[in-house]
This record gives sequence, structure tokens and C-alpha cells, in this order.
Amino acid sequence: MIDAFASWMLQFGALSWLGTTPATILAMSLVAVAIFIFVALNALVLVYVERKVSAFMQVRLGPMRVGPMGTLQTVADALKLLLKEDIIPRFADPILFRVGPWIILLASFVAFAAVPFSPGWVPADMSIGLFYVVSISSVVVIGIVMSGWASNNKWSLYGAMRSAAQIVSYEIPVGLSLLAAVAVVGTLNLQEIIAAQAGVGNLFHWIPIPFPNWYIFHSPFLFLAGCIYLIAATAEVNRTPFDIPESESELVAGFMTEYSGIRWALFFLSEYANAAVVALLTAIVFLGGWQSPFADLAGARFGMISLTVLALIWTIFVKYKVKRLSIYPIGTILALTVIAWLFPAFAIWLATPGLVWIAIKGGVVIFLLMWFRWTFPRLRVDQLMYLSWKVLLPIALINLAGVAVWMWLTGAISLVG
Amino acid sequence: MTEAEIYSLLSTEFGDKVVSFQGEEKTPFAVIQHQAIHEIMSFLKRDERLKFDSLMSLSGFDLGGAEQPLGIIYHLYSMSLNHYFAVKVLFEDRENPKLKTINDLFRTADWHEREAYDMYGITFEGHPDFHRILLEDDWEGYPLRKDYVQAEFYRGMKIAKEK
Amino acid sequence: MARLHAEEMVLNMGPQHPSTHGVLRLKLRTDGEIVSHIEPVIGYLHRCFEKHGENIEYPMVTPFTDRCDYLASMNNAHGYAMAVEKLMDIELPERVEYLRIIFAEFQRIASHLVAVGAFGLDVGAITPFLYCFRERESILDLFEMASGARLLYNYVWIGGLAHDIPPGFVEKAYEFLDYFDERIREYDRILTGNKIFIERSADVGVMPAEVAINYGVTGPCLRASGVNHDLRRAQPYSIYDRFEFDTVVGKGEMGTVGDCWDRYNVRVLEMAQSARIIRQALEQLPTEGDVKSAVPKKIRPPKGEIYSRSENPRGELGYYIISDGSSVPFRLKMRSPAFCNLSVINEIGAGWMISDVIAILGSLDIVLGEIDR
Amino acid sequence: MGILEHKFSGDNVIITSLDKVINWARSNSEWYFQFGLACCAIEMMATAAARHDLERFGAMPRSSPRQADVMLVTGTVTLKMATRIQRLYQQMADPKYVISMGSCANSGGPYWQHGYHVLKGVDQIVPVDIYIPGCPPRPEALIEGLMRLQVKIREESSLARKAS
Repeated sequence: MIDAFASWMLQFGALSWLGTTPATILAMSLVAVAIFIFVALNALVLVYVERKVSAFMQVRLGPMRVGPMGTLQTVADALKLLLKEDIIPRFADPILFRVGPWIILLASFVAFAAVPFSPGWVPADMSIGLFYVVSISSVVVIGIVMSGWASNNKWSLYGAMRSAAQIVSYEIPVGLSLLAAVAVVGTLNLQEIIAAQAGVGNLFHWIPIPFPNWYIFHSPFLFLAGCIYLIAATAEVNRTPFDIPESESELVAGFMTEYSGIRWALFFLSEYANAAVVALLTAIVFLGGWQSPFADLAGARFGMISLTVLALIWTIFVKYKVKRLSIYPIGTILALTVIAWLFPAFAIWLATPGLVWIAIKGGVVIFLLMWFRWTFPRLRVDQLMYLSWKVLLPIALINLAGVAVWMWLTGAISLVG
Repeated sequence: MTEAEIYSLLSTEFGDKVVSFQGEEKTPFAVIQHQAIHEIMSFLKRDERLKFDSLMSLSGFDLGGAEQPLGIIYHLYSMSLNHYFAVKVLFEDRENPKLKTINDLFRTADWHEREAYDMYGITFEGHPDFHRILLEDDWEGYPLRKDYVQAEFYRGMKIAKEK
Repeated sequence: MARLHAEEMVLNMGPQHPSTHGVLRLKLRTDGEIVSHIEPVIGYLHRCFEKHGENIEYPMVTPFTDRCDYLASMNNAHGYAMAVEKLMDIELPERVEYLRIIFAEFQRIASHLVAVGAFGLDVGAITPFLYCFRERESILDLFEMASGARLLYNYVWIGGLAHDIPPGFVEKAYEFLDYFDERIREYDRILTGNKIFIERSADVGVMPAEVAINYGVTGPCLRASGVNHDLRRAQPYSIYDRFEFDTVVGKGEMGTVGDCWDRYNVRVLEMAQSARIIRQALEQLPTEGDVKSAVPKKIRPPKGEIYSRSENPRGELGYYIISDGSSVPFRLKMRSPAFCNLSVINEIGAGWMISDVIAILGSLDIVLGEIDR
Repeated sequence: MGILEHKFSGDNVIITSLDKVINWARSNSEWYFQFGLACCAIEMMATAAARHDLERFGAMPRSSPRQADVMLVTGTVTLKMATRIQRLYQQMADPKYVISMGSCANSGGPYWQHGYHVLKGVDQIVPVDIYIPGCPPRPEALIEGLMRLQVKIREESSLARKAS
């Protein structure tokens, strides 16, 4: 993408005097700035969404007063945090204390470099994209340990220690569950992984119900792998029920206890950036990335059938419970369904922008994460470790073997040559 | 068992150590010599007929007079036999009231004894962790004594109301 | 092989900490995550209740008893009024007795709702807390109808009540009870049966019955340990002997008898029992009678002393009053249940992890107002 | 005070409009420090809970003083607690505000006369911006207190010193 962008710039009249290298550098920095803006906006929007979602789950209203429906609430919060005093405790380690939040932010920021947002839209299309994202996002732990240690506060220290143990442990189930998908597709390149999930096929290969070729519907094993990934990734990004590093009722604010103002805002930024990375990665590896389920005629038919069913279920069961909220989504879905059913071409057109699809899929995963957060209690440290090492890890390992067997059964690989 | 029966049991067992019995009070109690508190409490807890397994309350009080200035009342209850009894001790010595702890019999007494010390300055001997409980350790005086005079300042903060 | 032994660290939890339920301070000696010793430091909310009791007249003490256990004001005032009434041999009108019980049981539900919600909060579930407060608001509406206040009512007076209930109260109370029965099932769905919740609370902080009795633990915490002791049953005061209700006892369904889950579940089930008592009381409530008819003009109990006890949502609430015949109590001591309940924390909490200590603390349901008084 | 004070002469349009933006942000994002002391804390929790929902106004509870803007002193301040309150106030990051909620925090409340262990007013140890009367104040009163604080913040000037 960078190269394409750079060559486009060189073709562009006013910039043609640039050499190839400066143009590439310029393109790189522009993309980096764009990603940074994305990360910042992402946090603003997600914080707002999280507050609203939590409010609706808790029979409250959430932010209301600042801007229409409280939409400017997070803007006000961010501005206020920028203007707050930046306290560095006297007995804190001044360098580590300052650097810690930046490392956390950097790690989650850099991870976006390999994320494909749309066909051709990937900042750095590398052959080891998946590996890169997984490894770079675990650099976060270094920042957390740094800031927790540097704070010279016992609660922070506890938060940092817990976090180190947690993230390191959950790397393994994350890796193994992703490996299951990689075994099927045979590449680490994220674009190729998405490309392999195009079209519509049978559910779990044999059940004759048309389903998109997403890996989560590819085989029962990959479905399981997807679940494991979601659980382990929730732990990776420190969200409830695995939010023990910052567990509010236990450790005050965990490793963030001593931070104020802008540095604390950085934690927030990176927390939501991490959540976005996890959601996007789930979407890419298991939910077909920017692939639309309606990209061809069969897919469109599938989509229409499933949407109709969903809309009916929604109307029958939900509408009577949530009166006010249901009308608009149902109306939209029904209208789209009818139109798309009548004009498949429209459905295919509807399906084209990959950015929209990856955003929808990622959004669903993020909503799931929020749902977890506002309904579950929190696990204890040892239970967390137990879950990782004694439950998820064995299941993931067996699952990986299962994927191999499945592939052999379906003829994707053969044992003899 | 009624309180009067418990009292007669106690007086046969301990004789002079049980000073008197106030049966006509709403909550009858026996007054005992404060030197004998531990053995009497131990008997009340361990005796098969009494089985006072829980100490419900331990309250200090200050009668304010010169004859019987300070005292402590123990309210006992038996969960298994569902009867209760109260034991009172009085101190002649207002300046240095001392009592043996019953912390080893009833763990409830742990904090209650510290509270009695905090409020009335009654010392309990043999208590494992004996210091003030509600107020800070550097507090002066025992606030619930009738002759307590409120200090003007505490650590530079004004206590008394502003007129 | 020598066991790797790390240096112990002293961790100060509180007096300002999100889950100490107020201004409690716990000095934890920790070895990593394991807590080896807990020393509670209390007194950060010592508001000199007993000193006030010795300086103001009998009826004026009621607002202070309200403020001692601010989650169970009605029960506290009820206990105090009973103590003075016994001292003065006041006979109460039937209607007063019934109304007192109705309010005491409503207050018990409200208090348990906070306990259950806060326990959820302590183990990390935020939403149940909000649900509990939603129900509590409905109860506070009822209290507000009757007394005009939301939290501290000064409603139960010595010898009667401050006002009679307004018209429409009984219907509203029935309405709430019908609504509340459904809500209890909602808690069951969101907390009681939740796998993570059970993991966090079952088998944690087990309090054996003998420990509980020896430490003077009372109320739901004692009953959760399998001891069938409820003052409303053991020594029925007021008119509790007229109602049918079950004493809820911990059975150790998810783990051991006396664990945090039991303490939580006993409270949930007790709310249903309280609702049952309220229903009966509302049905039997005499329509006639002046709630102030027995209030004495001048409250001057005869010389003497009394230790009166009642069942507060947290356990046995005792008032020890010495009267010298004047209109001011000579000595007023409050035996607060949470004071004893908290003292057990080192016994049941040492050896557990920091997270467990918080869960145990939450399951004990302490109110600092009455611990420090 | 006045970081741009000598750069411009007097109040000008940049400073005043910047001030407006800053005050808008600060007044609309009053994160309060969960500082429950006594009875009023229950009302504070009730205000944050379902029916009254303090979050509508952008007020969010924080449990660490470093991240809070407003310290809600809810309840009786005892002498044992007073030094801790001072410490926690000092740990908060500027700009910080204090709301004294309830009679006890305002003046000692019902414990005014015989409370030998009660500080008669939290304003003896930390500067208080808003006093909310009541024992305890109703949730509506607390919300009103926060609104009053918003008004107060909106009138602030953090960039230029006021002419008066």
C-alpha cells in the first residue's frame, strides 16, 4: 500500500519532483499519521460506546448532556485530560514512569501496520503479518511492567506483576488457536488469509446449509479455535472477566494508579486500540476480514435468508421487550432484505466496500467484549492461570490435532505424498 | 435456666467471689470480684449445664461516683441452650483499673476489651494486641469517662466547636 | 529442598479503597498474592455515638441510632425504641407493632440489596449492583412516603411512630412485593448461578460454626455457617412470633458450609423471607389505631438497666442502657453486629489471596458507621 | 496562573475563546473521586446508580485520586480520617475541586456539639468549592451541587488573569 501510495504521489503533478525514497518516506509518515488519527478516534468512539452500552445494560442512560446524546462527552474528557496536571510522584522512577505509557501505546499502535482494512489497503503487506501482529501486541506487557514498577506504589506493582503473568500465559492459547487457522490456509499473510475465505460453501464443509467460507464456519475445530481465541484475546487486552491487572475493586486502578492526566489518557488510548486490534484480528482470521458474505449471488441469497430469519426473530422476540429501540434496526434490516432479495445486484453492490464489512465485524466483536465486561464477575489470579494452562492450552492443542484430522478427512491434505 | 438459677449455681461454686445478684433488674446480672473474672467466665463457658458459648457484649461504664467509679458488664448468651446471663465487675481503683483478659475464652472480647480500654482506660492483662482501637494511639484521655475534658486541639486540628 | 521464600510485604488497604465499604483500613501482610495476616484498623468513622447518648435526651438519640447503621436505620431505631420501652414498660398499640415490622423488614430487604450488590461489585460484576440499587430505590420510595426521608428516617419513636402511613401506602407496598419476587430470580440468573461467581465465592473464606460463635458473629454470616440462630425465632421480640417464615441456613450447596457463596445466598433467600413476613403483616395490619397514642409526654425511665437485643440485617443489635432516672441516658452502649462480624476477618481471611480477602470482606457486609459508632 | 499572560495585552479573542473551550471540557467532565465516608456515601452511590445516573452529566467515579477532578467528601470527617483526606487531596492532579456533601462535612452536622472525634467542617483542612446541605442530601441535591460546580468552572479563566 505504501508503495502504491508513493508511486501515486510521484505521478501527481505537484509532488513529482520528489525522489522515490522521499516519496516513500512521506507516504509512510502520512499513513502513520492516518493510523494515529484512527487510533485516537477509535478510543474516543469506543469509550463513548462503552459508556452507553454499559448504561443501557444497567438500566441507565449514560452520557446525555454534552453534545447530542452525549456524543461529545469523550471529546470533553480527552480535552480535560490533556489539560490536567501531569504528576510524577517523587519516589517514582522518573524515566520509566514517563516512558511506560508510550511503550504501551506504541505497541498497540504499531500493530495496526499489518492489519488489512480493505482489499489492497494494508499499510505493510508482509508475509508474516499474523505473526507480526501477535508478537508486537504482546510488547504491551513491557510497558505495563515498566509503568507498574516505576510508580513505586504497591498496587501498581501488583497490577504489573499480574499483568506480566497473564499476558505471557495467554499468548500461548492465542497463538495455538490462530495456528489452527493458519494450518488450514497455509500462510501467515493476512491478506491471503482473508482471500482464502471468499465465497459461500457448506456449513462445516459437509452440512448442506450455505454459509460463508469464513473459518469460523469452516469446521467445528476452527469454530472452537475461534472461541478460544476470543477468550484468550479478552485476557490479552485485560478486559473483564480477565481484568485483574487493573481490577478496580481490588487494586484501585492497578498499574495505572499513579498516573494522571495525559499519561493516563495514553493508557486509555492503548486499551481501546488493543481491543480494536483483537477485534480486527478475530474478524480477519475467523470472520473473513473485509470479505462480504454477499459478494456473489449465492452469498447474497444466503445473506438474505439469514437476514430475513434474524429480522423475524428480532421482531417476534425482541420487539415486545424493547419497544423504542427495535423499530429502526428492524425497519432498516427488513427494507434492505426486501430490496436485496428483489435486486441481487444491489446486494452485491452493498457488499463491496471492504472497510465497512471489517468495521461491522470488528464492531460485533467489540460489542461482545463489552458485553462480557458488564455482565461477568472477575476471575482470581490463580483461576486465570488455571484457565490458561489447564483448560485453554490442552483444548487448543487437541484442537490443532483435530484440525489436521479434519483436513485429512476432507481431503485438503493427504498422508501419502 | 433462669438467671436466678445460674446465680445460685455460681454462688455455690465460687462462694465469696460472687458478690451480689440484681434479680429485679430488666436484665438481671451478678456482680463478681474482678480478680475472679477469668475463672468464673471459664466456668460459665465450660460447665455442661450452662454452656455459655458466646459473649454477646462487653461494655465498660463509668458510674461517676467515688465509691464504684468504673465497671464492666459482660452479656453472655448460650446458643445451644438459649439462655443468657450478665456478669458485672466493678473497680474501686479509678486510676489504674486492671482486669484479666478473657480473650482466650471468647474471641469477641478481643476488640471489645480494646474498646473498653479506649473509652474508659481499663487495662486488660494478657491481651495479645493491646492498644486503642477506635481512636489513634496518641489520643489523650478516655472520652467516655464522666470526668473527661475535651481537648482544644488534636494534631493541630481544632476539636471544640466554635462559639 | 528449601522452599523459596520471599520477603513479606505490608500492604495498606484503605482507609480509602474502593472495596472497603467506607473507611476501613486493612493492614495486609502479603507474600506475593497470598495474604498471611490481616489486621483491621477501625475508628476512621468514630462519631462518638455513645458520648452523644450520654448527653442528649432519650428521644433525641433516635436520629443518632439511624446514623450508626445507615443502611438499616429502621432496624436500629426499632431496637433502640424497644430497649427504652422495655425499660419504661410501655405497651404498644397493635398497629404500631405491625408497622414497625413492615418497615424493619423492608429495611432488611433494602440493606441486603446493598450487601448483595456490593458483593457483586467486590468480585468484579458491576451490573448487579445497579440492579440492586434500582430495587432499593423502590423501597426508599415507600419509606419516603411514610417518613419523608430517603435514608435516615427518625421514623420509629419511643412508644410509637412519627407519623401514620399515608393513604395508598399499603397498595404500593403490595405492588412492590409483586414486582420484587420476579427480581430475585433475576439475581439468580446474573449472579447466583454464574460460573465465575461460584468460582470466586464458593469454598472461599469458610467460617466454621464454632469460629463464628466464638467471635460473636451473628446474623446472616452466622446462619451461613449452618447455625440456625435468628433472634426473630430464638427469642421472638415485638410480634415476630405471629408470622410464618423460615430461618435461612447455609447448606454449602456450591462448596463448604460457611463460604462466601453461602453468605451471599443466605441474604438473597432472606430477602424472599422478609417479603413473606411483610405480606403477612400487611394482611393482618389493623386499620384502626393511633400510632402516637403510647408516646409518653416526658421520657424518664426509672432507675435501672437493660440489655435489649434485636435482629438487625447484619446480626444481633444490642442496646445496653443504664438509666439513673433522669431524662438523659446515663450510659448507652450499642453492641453493633458488624463490629463482631469484622473481627473474624483475620481468622477466615488469612491464607487467601488479595482478591479473596476482598470477596470475604464483601460477604461479611460491614457498615463502618456501626463498627466505629 | 496565566501562562500566556505577557504574550498578549489584556483579554483578547484567542484567550477568551480558548478559555471557553477549556472550561467547557472541564465542566463537562467532572470525574469524581469515590470518597465515601459515611451515610452520604450511600446517597452518592444511589445518585450514581440506576435511577439518578450521575453519568448523564459526564461525571464518572474514579477510585484513584490521581485521575479524579472532584473530591466528593461525603460524610463525617473524623480527626483520625482528616489527615488522610488532606493527603488524598494533595494527591489529586490540578485543577481539582472539592464538594462537601452533607451537614457533617460542612460543619460537623449532628455531631457538632458532643463529637469529640469529629472535625467540624472539612473546610478546615481542604479548600471547599461547593457545600451541599442536607443530612443526607438527596441525590437531586448532589446533582445540583455538581451543576453549581459546572457554573463555577465555566466562569474560571485559566489563561489570562481577570481584569478585576
